[in-house]
Amino acid sequence: MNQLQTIIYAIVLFPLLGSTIVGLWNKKISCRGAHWVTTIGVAISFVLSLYLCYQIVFAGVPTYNFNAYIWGGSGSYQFNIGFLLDNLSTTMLVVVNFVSLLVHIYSIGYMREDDGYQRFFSYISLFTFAMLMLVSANNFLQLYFGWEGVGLVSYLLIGFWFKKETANFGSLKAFIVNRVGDFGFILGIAAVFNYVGNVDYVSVFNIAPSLATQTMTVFPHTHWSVLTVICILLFIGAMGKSAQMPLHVWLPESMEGPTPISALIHAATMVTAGVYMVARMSPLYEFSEVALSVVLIVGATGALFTGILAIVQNDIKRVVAYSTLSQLGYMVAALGVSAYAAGIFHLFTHAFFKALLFLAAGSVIIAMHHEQDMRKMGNLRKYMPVTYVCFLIGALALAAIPPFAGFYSKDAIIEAIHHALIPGASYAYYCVLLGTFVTAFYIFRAFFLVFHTEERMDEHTRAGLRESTWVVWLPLVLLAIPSAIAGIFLVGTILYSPTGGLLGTSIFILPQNNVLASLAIDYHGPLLLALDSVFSLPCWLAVGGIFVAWLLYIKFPRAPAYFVEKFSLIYKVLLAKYGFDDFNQVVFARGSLKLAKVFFEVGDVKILDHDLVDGSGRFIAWCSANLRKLQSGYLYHYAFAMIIGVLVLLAWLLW
Amino acid sequence: MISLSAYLILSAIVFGLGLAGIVINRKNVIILLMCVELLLLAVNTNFVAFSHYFHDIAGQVFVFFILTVAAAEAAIGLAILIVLFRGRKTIDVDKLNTLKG
Amino acid sequence: MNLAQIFTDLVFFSFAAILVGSALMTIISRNPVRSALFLVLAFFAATGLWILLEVEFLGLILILVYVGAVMTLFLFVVMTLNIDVEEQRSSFVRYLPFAIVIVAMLVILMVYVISPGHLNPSELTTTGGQPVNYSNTTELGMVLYTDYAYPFELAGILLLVAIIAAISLTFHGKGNNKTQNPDQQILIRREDRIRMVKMQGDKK
Amino acid sequence: MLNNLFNHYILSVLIWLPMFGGALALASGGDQHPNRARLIALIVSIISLALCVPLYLGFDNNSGLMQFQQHAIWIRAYDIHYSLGVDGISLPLIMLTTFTTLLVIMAAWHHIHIRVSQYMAAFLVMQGMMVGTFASLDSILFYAFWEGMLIPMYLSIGIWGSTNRSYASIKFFLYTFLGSALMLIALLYLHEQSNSFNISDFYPLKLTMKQQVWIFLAFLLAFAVKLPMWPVHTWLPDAHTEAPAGGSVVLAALMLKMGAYGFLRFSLPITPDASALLDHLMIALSLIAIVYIGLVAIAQTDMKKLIAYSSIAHMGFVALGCFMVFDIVANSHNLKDAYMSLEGAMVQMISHAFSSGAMFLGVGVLVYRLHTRLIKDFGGIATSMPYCAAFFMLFAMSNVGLPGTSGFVGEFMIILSAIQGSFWVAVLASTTLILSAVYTLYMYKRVFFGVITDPRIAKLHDINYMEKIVFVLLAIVIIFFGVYPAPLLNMMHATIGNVLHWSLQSKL
Repeated sequence: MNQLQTIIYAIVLFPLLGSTIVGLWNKKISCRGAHWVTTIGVAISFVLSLYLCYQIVFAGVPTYNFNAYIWGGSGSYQFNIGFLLDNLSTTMLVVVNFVSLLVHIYSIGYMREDDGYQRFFSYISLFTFAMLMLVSANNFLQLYFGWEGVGLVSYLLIGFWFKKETANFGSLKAFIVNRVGDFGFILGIAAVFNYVGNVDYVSVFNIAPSLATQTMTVFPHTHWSVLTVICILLFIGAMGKSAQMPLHVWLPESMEGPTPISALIHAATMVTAGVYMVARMSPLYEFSEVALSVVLIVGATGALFTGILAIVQNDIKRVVAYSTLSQLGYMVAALGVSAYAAGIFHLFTHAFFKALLFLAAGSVIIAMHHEQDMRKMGNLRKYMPVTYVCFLIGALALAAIPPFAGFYSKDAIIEAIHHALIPGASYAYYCVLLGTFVTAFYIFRAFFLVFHTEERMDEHTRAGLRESTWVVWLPLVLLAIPSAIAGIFLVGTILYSPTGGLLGTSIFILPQNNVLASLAIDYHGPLLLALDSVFSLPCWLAVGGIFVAWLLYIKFPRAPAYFVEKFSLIYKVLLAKYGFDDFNQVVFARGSLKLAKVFFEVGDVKILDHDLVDGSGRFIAWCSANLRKLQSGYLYHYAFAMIIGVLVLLAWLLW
Repeated sequence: MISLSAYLILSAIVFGLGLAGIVINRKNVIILLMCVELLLLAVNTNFVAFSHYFHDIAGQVFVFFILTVAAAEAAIGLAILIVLFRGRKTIDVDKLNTLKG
Repeated sequence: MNLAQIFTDLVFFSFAAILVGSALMTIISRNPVRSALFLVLAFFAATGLWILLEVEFLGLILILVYVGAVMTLFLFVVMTLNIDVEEQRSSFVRYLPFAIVIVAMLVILMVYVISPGHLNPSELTTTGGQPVNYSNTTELGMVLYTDYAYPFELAGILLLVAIIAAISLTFHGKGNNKTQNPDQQILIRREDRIRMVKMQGDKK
Repeated sequence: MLNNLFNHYILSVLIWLPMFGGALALASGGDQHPNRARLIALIVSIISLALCVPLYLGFDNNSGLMQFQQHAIWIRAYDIHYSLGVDGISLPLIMLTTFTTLLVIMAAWHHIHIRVSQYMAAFLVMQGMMVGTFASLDSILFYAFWEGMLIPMYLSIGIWGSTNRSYASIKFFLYTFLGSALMLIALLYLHEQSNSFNISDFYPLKLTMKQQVWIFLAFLLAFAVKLPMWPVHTWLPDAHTEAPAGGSVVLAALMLKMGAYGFLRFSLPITPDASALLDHLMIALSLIAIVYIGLVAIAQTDMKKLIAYSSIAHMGFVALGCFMVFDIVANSHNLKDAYMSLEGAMVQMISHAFSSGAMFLGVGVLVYRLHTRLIKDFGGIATSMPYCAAFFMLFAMSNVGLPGTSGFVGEFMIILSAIQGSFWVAVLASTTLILSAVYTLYMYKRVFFGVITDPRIAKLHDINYMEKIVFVLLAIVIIFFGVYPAPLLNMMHATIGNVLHWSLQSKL
């Protein structure tokens, strides 16, 4: 076992260990013990992943791919558990561990008064473990393990306050919608396996080019490219996990969980698993233009339309949640135009600023005694200066104002889509372009409503308002720094490095699809890029969004109500989230329940059980009830029957 | 010379009468038993007739054993009848349907 | 047709008529005692027919066993049971057509069997009687104690079993007899028999 | 010498020791001394489980032949032998049987108060019978054990069951008996053809297509009822619901496996051509079980019924795995590709035993405390019984097929195999991902989550030490086989190869 092997084992197992210890002995271990054990576990993991990342990315250690053990085998097939340590996975390890560590620290303060304190820390450590397994996998099996593992913990954490009916509903919905995605995902894995005979990345990627020309028959008399089918099926999984339309419905609901969870799982890490997966599978997606188109259109649609929904939300966490949906749309759209690096870059920056926004929102929520409605806030900057500044940084980053982190990644995405040639790119371009305006508008709407304007909270709450403790604001500050500056430092190496940069060779792009390369020609350093953008459309749209938000909520506070009245139909559609929830509820939830009832009551209970099974019993009973009448008990009847018998026998013999 | 057929027809008639007795009798088990004796008599007559005309003594041996069995049957049948009467105060065939299904 | 033959025919037909007639009376008479007596008559007629067939031993056995033992037993039981004669035969007419049809069918079928078209017994038989010095009893005895010795023993056992069964069925058990129980008698105490009663008149 | 003796008689000991133990438990007296019976049962089942260790260690994974064989003449006149042996299919099932019985006995420790000795005896006898079924090499011996185990199960439902027990027990008995009667006929017919009752002598037998189809159908009815397959599954919800917790566990964990074991041991190798002919029928029935029954499970209001329906859906996967092989080989022309389908079916059998058994025990824990099985009577259990809720969550997740639990392994292997046969079969089979999540977690949500509405629930005590041991054991195996199923798979490679060899060879 060499050093890298030991390190990766330690990275994934320390969080698991912490989780197990706290989970199994949660009664014995004190609150203090619980957060120390898990936080130290994740901290070790974080430090080691930094080291690993340094080794692989900067120290020039070659990509390391190894199998830990044979999971199982059958016939000519073999499944392994193994790790692939390359630039992409190690950087992801760092991001995951970083956010996770901060969330651990933050939760010490946030969850202080909760009954399930130990349980909570056990869960988030377990989540970290599953997420690390996901990103470090070298095969689909382990990927799927991590994939479902994060889904499980997400389910558990959304339903963390299991006495709350909405939380239970949200968690169930999240798990089931994710399972719909996984349904596609496992079929994708099965399809990969069917054509490759293996689920290891390396062998799959080696065979991928040859699969591009093969066709399969999904519906009779149609010939689909194998790779397209595989990629779309896998993407369905990503749609579930990364909350792409129409499988996005679970993410807003998932805000029922504690806020750190929203930051860790539903903004920074788990929901980006889909993006990571597609980037990881770039050697497959590159060969299927259809699949890329699908990815692009789904992503771009989500980027715009879920963003619009954020405008009408009043719950601070929901605003951020819809913003997550929208940003995920950006990432996915980037993948669709083969700008994987841009997608991943946005994933990183988004992880920072969105975690920041969530944690800041959480900080506000604690201060407001778990009040999440923005209409009851206002002018909080007076009470919570640190949170205020951090939220502002996050909002600026989200709105893609140069030179904050979000700007570099989002700008790259928009430009990449602008330059892309694949079908659907022009539609996608308008979506993402409009999206920038919408993004800036809704986040600054929230910002103004919370931190500016007059104070709308009640007296009791106002009396308790103060800045959160250091365990809460420290992570905010630590996240605010990368949210502000990560873009400047990373943009060159991730996006425009001629040698592959931070992501190295992890990502495979066909030369004709490589839009980022064409963008790289115009790239002359991060600051120049920021300056240039002052003259670009996206930037103006973003600033315009902020300006409109200022106009509507600070300058003319009565204007929003006027617009609501004026466009009440649109407002209603938006409030109803385009009707996705109602549709799902009516058609899928209630429909399947009704179908199930019909199947059970008519199919099983009535036809099979009552008519056929009990029916056969009743038939026998009926027969015997009739036959027993022959058994009259009278001697002469029997004698008579005998005589008849003799007669018949005689007649038959004589015939 | 009386033919074998004459005997066979005769015993057929007696057998039929015995059967008819069982069918028309609904009141008295004793008469049923008597009818059974009639049936046996008819059968025995058949045996005897065949034995005579075929010169085969085995037929008579059969009759001998049938008589034995008939005697035993009558004894036990009547004993059962007495027990029955003791228990139910009747030997009316119409009322003896305890074994009704 | 010689005289002997006519005589034989006469004997056969008269006995046959008696047999059929008495059998008929057995099943239709209202009184079981009369039925039994008619059955006895039927047995006598059958005996006559059997003797006509040179089966003297069995014929006599029929009389001895049936008339002497079985039918006596029947009569005995009929009288013991004291059945109300009057209420009988009410359902008789109802089932009569039924019985007639059945009997007719059966008889027709049987006669049909022995009709010349099918199984013509006359063709199969060796006519003519036995030799002059023929002894039915001897012949029967010869086979019964040699070839059929084992069934014969079994028949004996069967009869024994029948006797035991009949007795044990009709046996009333101990409850009815009037025997004394000495140990109960000597265990008697004074208190069981005498009760001292204080009368009002004793006061004085 | 000792080793030799051991090798010959270990299976007999595994069969008769529990039966003897059962007799001993019966003789230990009535309910005045329930602990005697409990202790006897516990010791006997621990010894049985311990005996499986040398059995496992002595088993040669590389040989597909029957091992630990024992032969004796049973009924000379009819050439019926008492022959026992294990191979890679039966060994895991035998170990599963002893393991499950131990759990059942421990779970009954505090839950059963009436006729304790008889309860223990019933389950010990059942264990012996089931081990006998799995270890029989002679078809009549197999049949005798097969039918024999119905009796203690019938009694356990009929005596310790809940309100509607007599209906359920009779339904169970008649249903299974109907199927097995036809199996007996098929076995006798095969004896007629081969002049032997030895199962392995049936394999090389040449049979015409017509003969094969009839034999296949006769076997099918027996095994389909046991498995159970749609539409002959309706006995199962009733039997499971009415049976005591232990009875449900044994039913779900072991008896259902008999059906699939029959497919592997009889249907496939004896009538390969008929199986290949009718495989689409079987696949269709399996898919109905997965999709239709999965939906039916959602509508359940009774926890045990829900788990029972989920069992049917999971066993649909087993049947699917068994009968996908023909399509797979037809598509790939490589016998090696079919291994995974059958092994997936085997793994699914084992893992289903763990997850459904565990869930039944979990429900048993709740039913014992609240005397109701209806989902609506519960709510908020997680507050008063956190440990129970945690374990149940793990078991539910195994039922849902979460990777890392044993429930995932079989489903994964079968879906991966199914797509090699047909894309759409795989699609339909994969719906279980959604359906199982819906019915299991929907139930979990209603039972464990939410606020406590019933004051009785607020006063509940969490699981006691005995229940905890049972749950911990189950949790360990569920996670172990989820993370590392290789030992289980290695055990059966050679035997599955054997089965495939016979199943893919025409006998016409």
